[in-house]
Amino acid sequence: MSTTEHSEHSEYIDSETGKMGMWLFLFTEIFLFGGLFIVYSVMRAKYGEDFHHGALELNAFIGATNTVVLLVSSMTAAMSLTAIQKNQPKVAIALIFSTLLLAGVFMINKYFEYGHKFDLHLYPGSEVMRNLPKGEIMFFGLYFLMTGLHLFHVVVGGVLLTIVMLRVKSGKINSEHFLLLENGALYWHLVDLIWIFLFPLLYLIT
Amino acid sequence: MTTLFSGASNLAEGVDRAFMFIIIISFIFTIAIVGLIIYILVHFSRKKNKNPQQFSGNVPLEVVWTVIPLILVIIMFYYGWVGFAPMRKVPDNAMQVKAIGRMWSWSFDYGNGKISKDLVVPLERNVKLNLFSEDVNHGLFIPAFRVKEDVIPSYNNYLWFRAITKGKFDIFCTEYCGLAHSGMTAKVIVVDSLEFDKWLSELKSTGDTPEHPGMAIIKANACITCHSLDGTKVIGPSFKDLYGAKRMVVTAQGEKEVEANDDYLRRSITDPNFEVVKGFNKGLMQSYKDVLKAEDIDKIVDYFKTAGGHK
Amino acid sequence: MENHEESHVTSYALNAKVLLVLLSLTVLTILVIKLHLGAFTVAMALFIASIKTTIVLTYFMHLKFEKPILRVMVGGIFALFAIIIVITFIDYYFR
Amino acid sequence: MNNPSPTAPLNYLNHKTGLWSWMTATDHKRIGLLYLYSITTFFLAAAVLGLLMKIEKVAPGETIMTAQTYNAMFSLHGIIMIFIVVIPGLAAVFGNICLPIMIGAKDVAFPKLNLFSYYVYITGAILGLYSQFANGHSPDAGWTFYVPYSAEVNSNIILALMAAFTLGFASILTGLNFIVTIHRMRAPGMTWFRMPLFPWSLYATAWIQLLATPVVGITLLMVVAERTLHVGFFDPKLGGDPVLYQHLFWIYSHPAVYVMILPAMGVVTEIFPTFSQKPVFGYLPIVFSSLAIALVGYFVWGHHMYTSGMSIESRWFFSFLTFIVAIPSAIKVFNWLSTMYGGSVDLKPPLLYAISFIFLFTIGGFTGLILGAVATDVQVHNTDFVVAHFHYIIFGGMGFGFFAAMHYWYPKIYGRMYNIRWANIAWGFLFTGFNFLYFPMFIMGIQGMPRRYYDYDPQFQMGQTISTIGAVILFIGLIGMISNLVYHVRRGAIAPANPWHGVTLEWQIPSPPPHENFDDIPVITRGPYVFDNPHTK
Ligand code: HEA
Ligand code: HEA
Ligand code: HEC
Ligand code: CUA
Ligand SMILES: [Cu+2]
Repeated sequence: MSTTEHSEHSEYIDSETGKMGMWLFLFTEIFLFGGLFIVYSVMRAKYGEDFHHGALELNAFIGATNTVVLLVSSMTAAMSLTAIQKNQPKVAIALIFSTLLLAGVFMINKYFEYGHKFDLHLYPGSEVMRNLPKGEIMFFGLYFLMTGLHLFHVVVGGVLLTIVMLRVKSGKINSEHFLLLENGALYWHLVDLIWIFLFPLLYLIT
Repeated sequence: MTTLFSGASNLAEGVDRAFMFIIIISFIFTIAIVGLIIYILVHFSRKKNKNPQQFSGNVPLEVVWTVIPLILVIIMFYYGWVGFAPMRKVPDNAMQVKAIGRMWSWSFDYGNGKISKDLVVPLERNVKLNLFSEDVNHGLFIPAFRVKEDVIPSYNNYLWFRAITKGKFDIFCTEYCGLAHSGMTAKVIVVDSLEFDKWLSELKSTGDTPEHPGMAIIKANACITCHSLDGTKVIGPSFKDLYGAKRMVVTAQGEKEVEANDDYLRRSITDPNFEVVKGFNKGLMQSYKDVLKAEDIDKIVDYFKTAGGHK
Repeated sequence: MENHEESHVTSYALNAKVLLVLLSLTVLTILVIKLHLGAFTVAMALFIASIKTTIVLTYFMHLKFEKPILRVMVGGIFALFAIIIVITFIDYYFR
Repeated sequence: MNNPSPTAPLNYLNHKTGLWSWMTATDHKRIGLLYLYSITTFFLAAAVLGLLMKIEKVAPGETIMTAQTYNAMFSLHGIIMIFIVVIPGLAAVFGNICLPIMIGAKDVAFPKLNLFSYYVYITGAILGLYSQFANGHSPDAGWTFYVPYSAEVNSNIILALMAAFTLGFASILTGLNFIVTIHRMRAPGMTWFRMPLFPWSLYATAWIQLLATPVVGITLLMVVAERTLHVGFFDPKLGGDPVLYQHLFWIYSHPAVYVMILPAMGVVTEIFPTFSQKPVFGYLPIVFSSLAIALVGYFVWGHHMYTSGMSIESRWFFSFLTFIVAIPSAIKVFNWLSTMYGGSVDLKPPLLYAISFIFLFTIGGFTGLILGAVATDVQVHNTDFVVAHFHYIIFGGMGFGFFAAMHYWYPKIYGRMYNIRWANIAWGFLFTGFNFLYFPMFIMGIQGMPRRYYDYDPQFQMGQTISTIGAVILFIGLIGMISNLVYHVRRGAIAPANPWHGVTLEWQIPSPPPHENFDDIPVITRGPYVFDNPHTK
């Protein structure tokens, strides 16, 4: 018994425990976005037509590209776990790095997407936006809040994965102790999961 | 005085029956529980009972005290529902009155521009109130009638009743709506039919004068949270007789006197903390520069001008 | 409480296959939308999104290889969320 | 507390000393104490506001404050009491101190996260206070922040919202920590159904904290967005839906009321067996009723909105489920009574508070049923009746539960004993004052006295005055209770390790507990409430 006890107070948290903590945190995140989805669905029921018009303004191509980007990055994140488990730290680093690159691509796409909206003076609080039909104000309000919050998660995930990458490099994360990598990847998959819903709901309304 | 069982509308009976049922059951249980506690404290006190029994459960008992309360609460639900259901079924012949709530007063619109501060209704006639809010949430509550429904902007809430007792009853606002929430009261006056018809025909029509567009904007932005229209000092100075008035204002340079002309008023809205009216606090009013469009501000200033300025 | 529980290793190939499936489902979503199935569209889009979610959860997030308790939790919270939405709509739908 | 008697063996209080060692403590017991001191401070501040409100209402018209002050006061009172005091309350204080010990662990699963959430909590609490004194005027939208008022009024609502958001985050992290702790850290042999019932109630609570809090978090953020960016999710002027706000708010805040009461239920479930020297009656029913309350509690939020213009279908749906959720509470009450029945009952202060808990909670619960029935709620919604309901159930339930816990675990925490006579007298004042304070509000509520009213009709004069007198009596009682506890932290008689002859794990270790609780992790071989040789001297 005392050996297990020892490990709990050592530098590494028991991986099963750490993972469960992460999952619970993800549940919280799901309900955080859940609140937004409730608002979305109610408002969509109320302003179906306006939402459609709003969605036409969005660039479905960028949306689709970003979907692909995130899916691929999700795979590289998953693979990095495989790599570390197989004790191939170099491969793992490369895979995490590509995940980060893809995150970068995602953000650049978002930059252009938001930038375009700003060029049209279409951003929360702008004159243009305030003069739209109410349903469209709502749509763009939700669009900015949901994608903005998602973007925030992408950034956090990116920071987390960067830390993970550095730790793999320094050997702190290795084939024995890879809890942080596992958790980082889990977080990243959540970011992907949420986008899986955001994409059709925001960009593809008919 | 509105006591528990003096309902003055047709809906009171159903509500009061639900009250009675739940209260009686609650009393029985509370007394039984208190009785049992006292019994335990007396009979099983450590002084008397040195040998605690060691049983730790009894399934039939658990079932009993799950099922009996279950049955009781379902009956409670039933009474609650039966008392409530009629409140939502408005008879077709109900007389319609529009009840308007705003910060912090009620008015009752009988149609044709006839607006009253108190709600006068005929005895034994069905009345439907269509609830309309001009600003934030309010709640229209007539305790004696056992009716209440929130008055929420953009929602077409309603309630109805048939008064069965003549008299004067309170109307309260029951949804928190700001500073004078507790002052947002009025009366229902129940009179007999003839008297009511006479009252209605004598009620002066305020005419259908459309509201000044500036006033609409003032209401829409809840300026009247802080500025009264009738001269009372609230958080900010009253709008009454504002245009053209002389003002002592405090600026960064010191105090000076200004006249409330177009420019000053416009500045007061876009940059309220630049010149602060003496006797009021700086920083309370935010700048409305980014909130209101320029033409809206013009309309407000125009309202001040037309609403009768300083005499 | 074993400390060094054998954790499952997902092969690279499986990860790649999963990605392919996800990508084709994305294409499918876009196709469905372009087909203009009317009221059906949203339902279909959400249905496909749920399938994708399940796949990500099972393979990328390793739920398939985790303890059952975790699967129960994940299932539970999605169910809970669904019920909350449904209850909210008891209000909006009947209004 | 950093000043133990010189002979005392090393324990968690004195193994390290100095302010810094407390501020950086990851020991769950120390964090629990940090919470205890912070929460007590905030409780007293908000309680004084409550007293001031009552004094204002002793007579109609302006008595000691203006309407604006009153409105800001009940808002701050509500915000502090709900978000800063009772929601973290028992779980953060006694959950932290006792949970790991009771399941035979050395600490919670993530000690550093635990400390972190304490600081998040403090940040939120300070933000809440700051909103009062920052530029501009104090928030005055009530603790419910109903839109459109909260979206339009020109007071420091944003700060208050951010405070609530931050506090919610702390609450989530605590919940997360506890769930993992319970899943992963139980001592060998402690199966789920050998776990004491206080941890069980914390487990149910933690799930609510974890899953309901984010919903209100995002909702409050949306109100912030509404105020700063003018995108109206809820404000009808911008196309939003004010009732949707209420849905989202109560989706969290109804389950949150069970966050308040479940741990208190857990506490009294520990106290009854100990002071009767008799196993708890109906272990499994109590466990499952906690879980049922947590689960069904998610589906009844609409009972706060019967008059908001919801569809008729949802009104009866919510009413029905509200009644169903009362059943598990009923089961618990009956099981507690049966636990005492046949025991050897020792009426010490903890039991006194636990019994008052039953009484006050029952009254609060039954009036909850009146609120749950649609017809009667139409009459009493947003009146003093509701205020009385939740003070009975929160203050009488969670509050008295907290006092019970305080008197129960006090000797364990400090290794000292308070004065029992003194405690009993203070209880007398508290209990009497309490009923005088809140009972008249039921009657006034039924008669139509609305809540959040600064002023009132002379017809309510009598009830209001009695109520104010009650508040003063209660005030005396509170001072008495607290001074007893504070005074004896250093001066009380040294307490034995197990003064009440309890059988759960925390009583098997020294008082105060050593730094890592157990020298050797215990191996559990039987259920938690086995009294082999009852101590009934
Ligand atoms: C700790 C907090 C707590 C708890 C546990 C409860 C418990 C309950 N509450 Fe309460 N409630 C609040 C805190 C709490 N409440 C607060 C803060 C508000 C106001 C919010 C605001 O607007 O500011 C509120 C408001 C509130 C309302 C809305 C009122 C309104 O605004 O119109 C309703 C309506 O249904 C309600 C119902 C109930 C019910 C049915 C229970 C039940 O769970 C009670 C169950 C208990 C019992 C029934 C008693 C014990 C049982 C027995 C002794 C056995 C015998 C039983 C039977 C025969 C049934 N509560
Ligand atoms: C834990 C929850 C809790 C507790 C314990 C209390 C305790 C009290 N509350 Fe509170 N109350 C709420 C939660 C709580 N309240 C909530 C959530 C609301 C709703 C807010 C809203 O509408 O948004 C509310 C609203 C509320 C109102 C309604 C306002 C209105 O609608 O108009 C009133 C009015 O009387 C009131 C009074 C009191 C009083 C007199 C106490 C007393 O019991 C307090 C007893 C304490 C004392 C009498 C003082 C003790 C002080 C000391 C011992 C320290 C002294 C020392 C120094 C100063 C150094 N409360
Ligand atoms: C939070 C409260 C608040 C709100 C809301 C508010 N004001 Fe004010 N207002 C004040 C205060 C306080 C002053 C006095 C101090 C000052 O001049 O800045 C003031 C001053 C003014 C003045 C100068 C009055 C005079 O007597 O010289 C005008 C005009 C004015 N406000 C217009 C408005 C308009 C229009 C709105 C809404 C679009 C509005 N206010 C909303 C608080 C408010
Ligand atoms: Cu209007 Cu309160
Ligand atoms: Cu509730």
